[in-house]
Amino acid sequence: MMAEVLNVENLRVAIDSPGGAEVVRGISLTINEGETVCLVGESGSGKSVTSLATMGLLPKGSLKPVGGTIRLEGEDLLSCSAARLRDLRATRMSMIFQEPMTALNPVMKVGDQITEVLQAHTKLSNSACHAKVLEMMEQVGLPDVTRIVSSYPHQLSGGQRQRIMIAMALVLDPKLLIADEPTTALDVTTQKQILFLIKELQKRHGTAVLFITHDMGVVSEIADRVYVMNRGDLVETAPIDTLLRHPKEEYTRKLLSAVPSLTPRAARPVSSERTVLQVTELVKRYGGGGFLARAPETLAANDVNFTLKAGRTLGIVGESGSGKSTVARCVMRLIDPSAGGIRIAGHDIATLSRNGMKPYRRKLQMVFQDPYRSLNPRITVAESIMEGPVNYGTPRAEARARAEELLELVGLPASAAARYPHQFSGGQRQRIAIARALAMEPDLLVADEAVSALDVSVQAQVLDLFAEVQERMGIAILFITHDLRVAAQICDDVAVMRRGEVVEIGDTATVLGNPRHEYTRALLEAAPGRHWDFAAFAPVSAA
Amino acid sequence: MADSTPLRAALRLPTAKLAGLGLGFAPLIAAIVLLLIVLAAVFAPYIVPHDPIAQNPVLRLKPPSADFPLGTDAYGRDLLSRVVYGARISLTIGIGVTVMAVVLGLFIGLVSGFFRTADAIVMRIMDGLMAMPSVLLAIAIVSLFGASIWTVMAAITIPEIPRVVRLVRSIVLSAREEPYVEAALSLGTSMPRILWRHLMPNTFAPLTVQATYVCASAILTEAILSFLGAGVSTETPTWGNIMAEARIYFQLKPSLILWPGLALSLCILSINLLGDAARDILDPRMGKREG
Amino acid sequence: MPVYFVRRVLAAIPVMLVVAIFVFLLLRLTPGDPAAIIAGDMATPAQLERIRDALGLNDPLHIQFLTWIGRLLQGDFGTSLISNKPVLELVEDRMWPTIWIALITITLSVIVAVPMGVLAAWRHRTWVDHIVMTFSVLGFSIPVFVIGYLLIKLFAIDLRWVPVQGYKAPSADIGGFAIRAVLPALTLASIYIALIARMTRASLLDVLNEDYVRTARAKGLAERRVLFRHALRNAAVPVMTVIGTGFALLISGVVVTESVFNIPGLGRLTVDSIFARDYPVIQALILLTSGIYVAVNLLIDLSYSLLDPRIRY
Amino acid sequence: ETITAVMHSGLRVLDPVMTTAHITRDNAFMIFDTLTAMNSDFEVTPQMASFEVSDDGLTYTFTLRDGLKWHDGGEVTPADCIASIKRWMVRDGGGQMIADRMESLEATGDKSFALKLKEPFPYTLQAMSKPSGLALFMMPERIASTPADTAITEYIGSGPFKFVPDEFQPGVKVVYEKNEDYVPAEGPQSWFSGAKDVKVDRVEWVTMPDAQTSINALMNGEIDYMEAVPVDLLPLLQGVDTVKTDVLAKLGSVTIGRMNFLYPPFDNPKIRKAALMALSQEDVLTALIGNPEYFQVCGAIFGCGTPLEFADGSETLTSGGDIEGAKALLEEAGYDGTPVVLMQPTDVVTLAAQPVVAAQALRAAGFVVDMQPMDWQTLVTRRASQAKPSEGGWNLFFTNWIVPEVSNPLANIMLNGRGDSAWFGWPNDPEIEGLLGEYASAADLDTQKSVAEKIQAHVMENVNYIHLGQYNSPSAWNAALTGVADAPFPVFWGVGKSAD
Ligand SMILES: Nc1ncnc2c1ncn2[C@@H]1O[C@H](COP(=O)(O)OP(=O)(O)OP(=O)(O)O)[C@@H](O)[C@H]1O
Ligand SMILES: Nc1ncnc2c1ncn2[C@@H]1O[C@H](COP(=O)(O)OP(=O)(O)OP(=O)(O)O)[C@@H](O)[C@H]1O
Ligand SMILES: [Mg+2]
Ligand SMILES: [Mg+2]
Repeated sequence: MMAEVLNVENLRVAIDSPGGAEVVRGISLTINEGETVCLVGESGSGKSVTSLATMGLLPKGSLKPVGGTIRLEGEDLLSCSAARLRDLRATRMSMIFQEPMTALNPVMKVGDQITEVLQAHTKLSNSACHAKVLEMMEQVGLPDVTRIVSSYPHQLSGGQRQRIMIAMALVLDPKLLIADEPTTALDVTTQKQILFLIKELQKRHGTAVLFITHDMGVVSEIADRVYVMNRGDLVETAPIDTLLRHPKEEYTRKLLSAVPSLTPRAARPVSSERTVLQVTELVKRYGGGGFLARAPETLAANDVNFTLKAGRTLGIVGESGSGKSTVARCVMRLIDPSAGGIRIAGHDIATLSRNGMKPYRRKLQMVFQDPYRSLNPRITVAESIMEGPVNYGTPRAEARARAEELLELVGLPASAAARYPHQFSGGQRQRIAIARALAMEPDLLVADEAVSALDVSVQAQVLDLFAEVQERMGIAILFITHDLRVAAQICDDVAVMRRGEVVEIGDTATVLGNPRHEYTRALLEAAPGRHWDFAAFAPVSAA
Repeated sequence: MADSTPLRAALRLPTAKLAGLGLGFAPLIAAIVLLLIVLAAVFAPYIVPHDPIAQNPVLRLKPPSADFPLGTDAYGRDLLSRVVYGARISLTIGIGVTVMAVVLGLFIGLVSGFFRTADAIVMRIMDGLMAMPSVLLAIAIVSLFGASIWTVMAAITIPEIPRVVRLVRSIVLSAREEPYVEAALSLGTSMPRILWRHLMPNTFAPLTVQATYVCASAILTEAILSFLGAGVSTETPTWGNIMAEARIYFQLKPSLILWPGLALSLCILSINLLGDAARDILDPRMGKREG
Repeated sequence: MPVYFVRRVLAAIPVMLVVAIFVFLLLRLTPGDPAAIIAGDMATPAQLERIRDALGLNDPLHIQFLTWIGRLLQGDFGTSLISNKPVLELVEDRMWPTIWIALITITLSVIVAVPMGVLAAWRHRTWVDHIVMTFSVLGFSIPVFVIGYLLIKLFAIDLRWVPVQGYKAPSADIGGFAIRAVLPALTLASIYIALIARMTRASLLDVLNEDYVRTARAKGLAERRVLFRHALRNAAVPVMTVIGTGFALLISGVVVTESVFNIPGLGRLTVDSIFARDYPVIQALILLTSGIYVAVNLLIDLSYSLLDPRIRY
Repeated sequence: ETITAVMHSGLRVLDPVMTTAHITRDNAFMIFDTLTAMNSDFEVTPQMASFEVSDDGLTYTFTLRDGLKWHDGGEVTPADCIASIKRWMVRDGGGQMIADRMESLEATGDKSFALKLKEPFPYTLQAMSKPSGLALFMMPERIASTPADTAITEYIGSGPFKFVPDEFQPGVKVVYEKNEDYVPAEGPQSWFSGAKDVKVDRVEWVTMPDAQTSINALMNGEIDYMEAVPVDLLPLLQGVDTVKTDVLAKLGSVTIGRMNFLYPPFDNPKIRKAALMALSQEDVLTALIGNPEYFQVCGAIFGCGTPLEFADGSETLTSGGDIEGAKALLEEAGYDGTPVVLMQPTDVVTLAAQPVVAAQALRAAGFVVDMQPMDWQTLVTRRASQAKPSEGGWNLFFTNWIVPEVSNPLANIMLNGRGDSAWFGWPNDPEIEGLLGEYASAADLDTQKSVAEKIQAHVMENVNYIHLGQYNSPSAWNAALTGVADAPFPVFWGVGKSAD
């Protein structure tokens, strides 16, 4: 057995107010040198709090440890002084945060941000510092380090920024590296590179890694051992293989079976030949023009063509920035397409004015990505759902009754109608947003990353809801996602986008099961855990 | 992204907000002081010992006595009565200016935030108004229409409007990018209704804070106008003109300036403290601050 | 950058035009007649009329406006109706005292207010925060002239550290200038300090919640470095903005301060001119102060890109 | 040696013919000289010129004394003086009266010139020597030939001080240098007559908008002289041994109220009288001045302490007002409640109190008073308006004069009764015009006095204006100053500064 680097015993963290609830209720975990331990669990289960407690970075005045011990190589972190903690950070323990976009100081050159760590903890000369920084940046695989060292964060891509974070965390060779969802914000290809990098570095330095994620795919690829948390409690711990094959606890089983499979579901029969949406040669350019200033132009969608029939789901997949949302917003006419046609039941709406759009609005509805911002927080749920029908002349009482029905349809009590959005969880809100869209009885529902913000168990519920509704109402769905697993489970057809162009389109089984375009293949390659079928607790059968 | 979301939701509850704020006693004391001042203003006729404008030259500049608890001013008028009555006018000016500036600013700001075409013109005019030194503008306006409390109010309001407009507009500009506004758009909600129902409520919290500044600065500006000789008539006691009239006695009879000054400062201090508290309570980002 | 600069300068033109029209109309609609002040108490109606004619005040409004704008475009601000001096000359004399006092005030305010705001934000919701905020609100709630009088009483009369009033050009006598500038600058700074300290605090509170501050702490940096190196610079943009918009407040405060401390500056010139209805002077002054305001805010906008490399024009 | 003085207001207009503003006149006395001058006994004495009146009273011959030079070095000639007199005559009331009667004004030699009249006008020398209103100053011909409606742009005089144009900041600062070439006239200094002996190198007038600042500056030795100290603030200076205070303008000033004769209610003489009866000089003066040592209840419209001091008809004013009488008279006159539009200047300290006190008294008598605050500039514009009070006109305002401006019936502009061309308020009063004519042609002092008494009685009865009493403003100066002299307004000749 290797040396124990981190030992957390019976840690309890509570909200820092009289009688504040405990958000972490007695968890214990250990990590050994060179080991990667994953901490999983659904959102809000206390993963981040645990890691912050270890770093001594719990937000002052709102959370405080109330029991237990955290030992880093035997030294008790909860009882040591603030100065001592500062000394330990970066030298013995480091942390990488989730959002590479915001975790770096935007007004400081990235090189300086790494140098700072050296200056704070070592007595190296300036030139030695500089050399060391360059060396570290090379180690994390950054290209053209001499340029990047004096760049500002906004001049780097997300993956590059995350590499800077890693360089910063590892420059002093800490014993412990905590990575709190370090790749969630990155697209799959970049994610794959970063995971590989961490693994590499860990091997080289023998670092103990505590890796926090809710992506079981990632877990299956990197973990040695896994801890599962639920609502502040530690549910289960086991080596990765054991956990995936023989989960002991009910909660773990539930979590694993909620992970959608990459294997496309069986094709559904075509129920209707009615074409709801036809997009032809759609082009959207952003920017350009401008008074005296030349705004740079982005070609966000280029020559996009597809048709969608009633009762069918078309998925659009592709990595971040590939133009998926742009297409959706053009279809919804929230933005004006630069060229091309958009036909709704045969009528071209691409150039209609705001007023001209009005009759078509009710046929088109959208569910937005962010469940927290797509509902007006100041308006009751019922009012939100009624808004559309009332706009089109439905009497209020009738609209209200319909709203309650719809709430029940999406699995919420009718009594929820009088409440406000903040009183619901993310999954519930997304269901409300769906109910709102359905209230208009649309022919076409556009869902732009409608489930990406939800954790797997909630995600599964919402996806089921989509399927159910579609079956019942025969709505056509344009489903936008970057998650191939989700696409595989819900779409009849899939279009793959890259840099504004559709590179491959066809039925799901063909596109995902037998990709022809190399980009599609690369995407599938990068999907973490693609060899494991979580729901079946077994590797993907060699099909 | 999903980090601490249940918490953020919890913080939307006003009760939870109040409980967790720990603002100290300051806002409470401020509220009490302000309430007392308002009550004094409302019931002024019943609580003052003398007519605030009745002069008695023989009794000018007398020190405090049983009959004149704070002494008398240069016309032999009772200082206490004047200060209490002054609360009436000063508060009227503060509140009147605030209401006018907020209502007009809100309207103009909403419209120019949402309609690009109106925006360019309206904002140029607002920039122009904002660039002009407000006190000088006020003096000019007061000279133009005569120095009644209405013109003084108008004169103070006009330079405040652009500030409110800018605030409202900036909120509208960012709020109109919110998905729920897009959602309303795709539900076929009309423009005016989107403005009214979805955008305007966003402005309430920051406007409340801004309003307290406007209110405080209106009361102060009135004092400055009086100081410069462009204030309302001495027959209408305001804290500003009481102080302005008393300023030459600053060294000989400081109490003449002390009492109205104290009332004014307490009032503005309270308004400001309440404004700060309002910001802390209403600011939706407070949730983030905790997490 | 140059393109942006040109664009901003061009954008200032309509603003200044709005100001010009507004001021012109306001003045001409205002009762008051420079002829009356020139003629004095014993003037008869006929005398007033003759003076008005001589000053061109009987011309139709649009003619007066066009004449004025036409001359302005040639750089001619006209001559004072009352003292007959060219407006430019008058303004030049009076401009420097105001500019100097304003500069000192801003410097002083920033030096005092920023650390105050940082302290309050860092010790958010502790007694330190409450005290700092209460003091800064106090700066807001006492009329400028009262603060001026108090300072004079204390430092000039009782302690006799500085003169009561007056102004000396720094070029002539730097010591004399400094000693006379202290009190007016302090007086003016009271509002400004309040404004900047509050904005620093608010903006810093936002920034302190940012991920990169957490990152900085995770690096084991000293708290001082986290606050001043990482947080403050990110919080600087709104603070700069408030310094710019607060400039308007400063100009208003200047009017009073110049009276109390007898500084022959622009503020008093403007008030005097308004009371004397010296149209060419008022017009020029308000255009000038508005122009300064616009220019200051333009500079501040440009400074954003120094503070924040993400902002590029 | 420099004397730094804070004057009552800032100097902006420099042409003494353009305005009657006191500060412009004060400035003119520094840089210009006068032909003749008035001494403290109201007597006309030679200054630049000696004079002779022919027995028939028709010819006035002036002979310039030797050594007179303009500041630019030129000699003073009769032509200069004639041009100056002519320019003055266009603007000054007294000057116009002379012009109306003038036969010729011509040089009679290198040093002398003569003014010939068509009919005797005993007031001639008084008018030419009066120190206030529009005083008659001598300028070089090239400057004096500027039309009277156009302001002069060069300030070259022959007076005891030279104006320093480079250091002039309108409204802020005026600087004078000693005129080294000045040859003082003979005789002791008395008011504006006698020797103007300059004892310092430089005089600086600075303006301070805030009286308290001035007082503090004086106590700190930052300034040497303060023309007008608010009486209420005198206690601050008393007991400060580096500062002396005294009333220099012994005659002082009067404060008056003027009604608009064109519109109700004050087109009715009875209602005017009722208003007069309601007012009390003591109340007004107490509110205005405070300390009774510095004001004088005085019923004489020509001023107490002047040769024409009569008190006829002033009983109610001087005895605290007669509210009851006013009420009765108002009723009798059938006052219908027409509001009295009372203009109140808010930015002039010496005029702020009168309207406030008057409003209370008038209300007590039953008047409806609409007091409208405004800045002084709005007031002076509005008082020139003959519109209805409800449409931008007015009914009543107050102002102050120094006593020499009202002490002579012909100089007192408020007595003019020629309707539209009269002073603001525009009384059409043939009766007083008759009396003024009588006064103008009165040959001797006794006749003048008896006519003046009739004028006094008439003004009180007809209420041409309301005389509200007389007051003094104390001045204060550094104890190191010597020779600070009594005069209706400050003069800086004769003033020295002792070394310490
Ligand atoms: N500053 C805070 N004050 C009070 N409660 C907090 C705070 N931060 C987090 N919590 C609460 O602690 C619990 C655990 O939160 P934590 O951030 O550790 O969840 P997580 O497992 O990291 O979730 P996610 O996967 O969404 O990141 C949650 O219920 C959250 O609401
Ligand atoms: N309003 C805009 N102005 C200019 N460029 C834009 C705008 N919106 C998007 N873009 C650019 O257009 C391209 C496509 O963006 P889009 O939002 O459609 O991508 P996406 O596929 O939805 O990505 P993601 O998965 O990150 O949501 C990107 O390069 C983006 O930067
Ligand atoms: Mg987390
Ligand atoms: Mg998108």
